[in-house]
Amino acid sequence: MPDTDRVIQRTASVEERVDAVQAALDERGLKASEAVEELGHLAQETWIPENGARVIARAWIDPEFRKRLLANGREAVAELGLAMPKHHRHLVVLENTAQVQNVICCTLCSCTAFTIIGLPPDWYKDVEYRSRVVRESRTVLREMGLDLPPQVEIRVWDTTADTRYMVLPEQPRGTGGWSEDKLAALVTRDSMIGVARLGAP
Amino acid sequence: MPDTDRVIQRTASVEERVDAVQAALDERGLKASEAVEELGHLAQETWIPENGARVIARAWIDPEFRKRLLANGREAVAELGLAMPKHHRHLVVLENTAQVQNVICCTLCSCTAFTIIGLPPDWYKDVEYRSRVVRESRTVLREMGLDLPPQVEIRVWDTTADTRYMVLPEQPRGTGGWSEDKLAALVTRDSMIGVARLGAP
Amino acid sequence: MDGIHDLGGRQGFGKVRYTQGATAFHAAWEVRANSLYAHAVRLRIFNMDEYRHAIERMDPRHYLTASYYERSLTSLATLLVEKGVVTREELERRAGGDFPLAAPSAPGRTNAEGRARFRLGDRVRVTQDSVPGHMRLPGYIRGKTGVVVGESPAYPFPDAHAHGVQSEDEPTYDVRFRSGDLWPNSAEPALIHVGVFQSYLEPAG
Amino acid sequence: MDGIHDLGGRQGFGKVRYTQGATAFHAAWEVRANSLYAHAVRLRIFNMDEYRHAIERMDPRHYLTASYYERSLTSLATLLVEKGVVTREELERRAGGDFPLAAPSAPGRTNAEGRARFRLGDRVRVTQDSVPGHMRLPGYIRGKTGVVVGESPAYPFPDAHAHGVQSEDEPTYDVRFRSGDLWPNSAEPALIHVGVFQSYLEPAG
Repeated sequence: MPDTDRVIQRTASVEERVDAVQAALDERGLKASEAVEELGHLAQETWIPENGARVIARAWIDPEFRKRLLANGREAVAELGLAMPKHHRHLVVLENTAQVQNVICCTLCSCTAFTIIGLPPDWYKDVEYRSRVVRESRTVLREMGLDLPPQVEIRVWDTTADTRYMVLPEQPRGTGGWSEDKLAALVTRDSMIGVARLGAP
Repeated sequence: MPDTDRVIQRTASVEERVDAVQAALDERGLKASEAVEELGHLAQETWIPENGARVIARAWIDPEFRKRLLANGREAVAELGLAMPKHHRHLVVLENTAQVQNVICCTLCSCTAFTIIGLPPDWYKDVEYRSRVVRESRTVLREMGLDLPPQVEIRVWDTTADTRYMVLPEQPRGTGGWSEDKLAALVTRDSMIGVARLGAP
Repeated sequence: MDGIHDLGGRQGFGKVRYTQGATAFHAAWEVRANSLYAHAVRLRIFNMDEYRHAIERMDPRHYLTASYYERSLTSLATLLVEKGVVTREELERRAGGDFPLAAPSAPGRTNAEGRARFRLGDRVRVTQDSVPGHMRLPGYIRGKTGVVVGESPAYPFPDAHAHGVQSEDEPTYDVRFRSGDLWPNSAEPALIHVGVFQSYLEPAG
Repeated sequence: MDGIHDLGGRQGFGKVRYTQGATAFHAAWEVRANSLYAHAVRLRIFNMDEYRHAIERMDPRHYLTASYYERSLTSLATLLVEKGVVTREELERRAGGDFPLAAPSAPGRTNAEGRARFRLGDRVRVTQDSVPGHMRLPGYIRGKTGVVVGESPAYPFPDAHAHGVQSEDEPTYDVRFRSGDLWPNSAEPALIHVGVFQSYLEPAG
C-alpha cells in the first residue's frame, strides 16, 4: 500500500466500506440510497441477457433486420426498444459461422455491452480469462467446454475502446420455423460472449 | 490458486510449512536440521557485508589490488579469502566516480553476490524496487535518500544472469592515510548496492 | 501506465473458473457498489475514464487480490476523495476501519500531433507510446502491425479524458492482428481484434 | 514465461520501503527456509534455474502477496513434490493445513541455433522470443538494441537447465541499453545494463 506511514488498523469490510460511501453521499443530498434502489433494479432486472437473446432471435428469422444489425448494431437494437449508455456509441455484432468463432473479452478491465447481453459473470472479469483468452484462445475455450474443430478460425475481440461487441451465434439446427420467443429462449449469455455454441434443442 | 477442486481448508502458517518440509527431509535421512544449523550460521555470520567492506577498503589503499579487482572480481576477492558459490562464475565490480553512480538490482528475482556483500535486505527484494529502479532510477534513489546532482550519470545493472555485481564506492574525503580496518568500517552494504554514497566521516 | 491491469498475454494464470450461466452478482453489496459508481458517473462527479484509471492506480497487490466490485468501490471512494466530495477520514470513521484507496494520478496528455486518418484495409503500426497516466493501449500490441477492419464514431481521448486535459474526440479503429505477430512462436493461432485510438496508430506503409 | 515475476518497468508500484541498514532476516523461519532450499540445491535435488522457475510458476496472486522467503519455501516444496521426494499430502498432514504449491511446468527448450559470438562494442538486438517455460530475459529488453560491454564465462542455459533439457553452456553478455530506447519518452535518463544469454541475442548490424 502506498500509505506506509499511516497507523495500521483493521481494514474495514467491503460491506462497511460500501455503507460508508452511501451514507456520506446521502448526507450531502446526493441521493445515493435512491440511486442504489433504481440502478440496482436496472442492473438485476433490466440489463439482462434476455435482451440480447431477443436481438439474436430476431436476426435469425428476419434477414433484413440481420443486415441492419450487422451494419449498425446500436440502431438495430433500438428497434427492439433496447438502449445503450451514452458512452457506448457503437455496437459491433460479430457473426459466427461454421468456420468462424468470435469471442469477446476486455483485457484491460471488463467492459461489455451490458445493457444488451447482461452484466458479465465473474469468470469474464477474472484475471485468468483476461490474461489468457487473447494468447491461448483455443485452449481456454476447450477448458470452458467448447472444443472447436481445428478448421474453425478463432477471432478474439478485445474491448479496449468504448465500442461494444456481441456475438451472433449460429441458429441451432432443427429450429427452422420456430417462433421468435421460442428461439430467444435458446440463446445464452455465454453464446453472445462467444465462449459457447448453441446445440440442437 | 490452480487447484480449485481441492477441499478448501486453512492455509498452514509459514512456520508450520517450514517445519513440515524440514521434518519430511529429516525423516528421509537428508539431514535437514543439520543443514539448517550450518547454513543458517553461514547466512547470518559468514556471508556478511563486512566481507565486501574489506574488499572495498583494500581497493582504496592498494592500486594494484584495485586493478585486479576491476579486471576479475572473483579472483581478486579470493585473495582476501572470500569465496563465491560455484554458480557465481563472474564478479563484476563497478567503479563509482564523481560523475557516475552504479546501482545494482535484480528485476526477475533478487540475485546478489551475497557471500560478499551480504544477503539482501527486504527492500531490495520487494516489487517496488525491482519494478521501478530500472525505469525511474533517479527518483527512486532520491526517495531513498540519495539525491544525485543532475550531471551524475546513473548506470543500473540488472542481475538477470549468474554474473554478480558489486559497487565500488568512492573513498570518502578526509580519509587519506587511514588504516584498512578503519576504512572498512565506513563501508555500508547499501553503498555496495549503489543506493547510498559514503559521506566524509 | 504499464500497470498490473494490463493483463493480456501475461502467463502463469490458471484455469478460468467457468460455470455455465454464472450470475453477475453474488452479494447485495456488489449490486450497491456497482450502482453507486454508476450514480457518481451520472452525477458527473467523474467520468468513465477517470473511473477506470483510478482502478488501475490501486496498489498492484490490492488490485490482484480484490474482487471486481471491490475494485469498483476503491475507485469510487478514491475519486470522491480526490474530487473533494468527502474526506478519507470521514470514510474511515464511517467504515470503522482502514479504507484502502488508489495511489495519486500522474499527469495526462492530449491527442498525438498530426494523427493520420485510416480506411478499412489500411495497414497500421501501433506506436511505442507509454505514458505515466491513463491510456487504453494494451501492452501486447505496442509496436505491432495490423490491418484496420472497422472504425467507430469519435470518442473522448482517454489519455486526456481521465486527467481533465483538453483534447479532441477521435475515432477508434478495430485493428486485426495475427496472434503469431503479437507473440512470435508462443501463441495459439487466432485473429486478435483490438479497438485502438487514432493517436496510438501510424501508417505501416 | 511472461509471468508476474517480470517486474522491470511495470508502473503503479509505490515507494520503496527503505530503511538504512535493514536486516536480511526478520524471523527464524526465514533463515530456515533459506537454508533448506540451499541444502536441497547442494544435495542436487534441484538446480538454481529449477528453483527460480518454480517461484515464477506460483499463482500470481500468491506471488505478489507472499514475502520473499515464503516464495523460497513454496518453490522448495513444489520441487520436492515434483521430484518425488515427498508428497503434497504428507506436507499438508505435517503442516496441519493447506500447503499452496506452484503450478506445473511447461516444456523447456535448448539453445538457439546458429547463435553468434559477440565482442565488446558490438551492437546487438534482443530477440522477440517468449517461451512458456523458464527464461532469464526481462520483457523490457525484448526487441531492443544495445551494446555489448562485457562477457562472462559460459553458464548453463536457463531455458534448458530449468527443465532438464540437454543444452550447451553459453556465455552471457553485459549489454548496455539507454532507458529512453527501452521506454521511449517514459523513462528517466539512465544506462541500463542487463546480463543477456547468447541465445537471446542477434547482431544489430
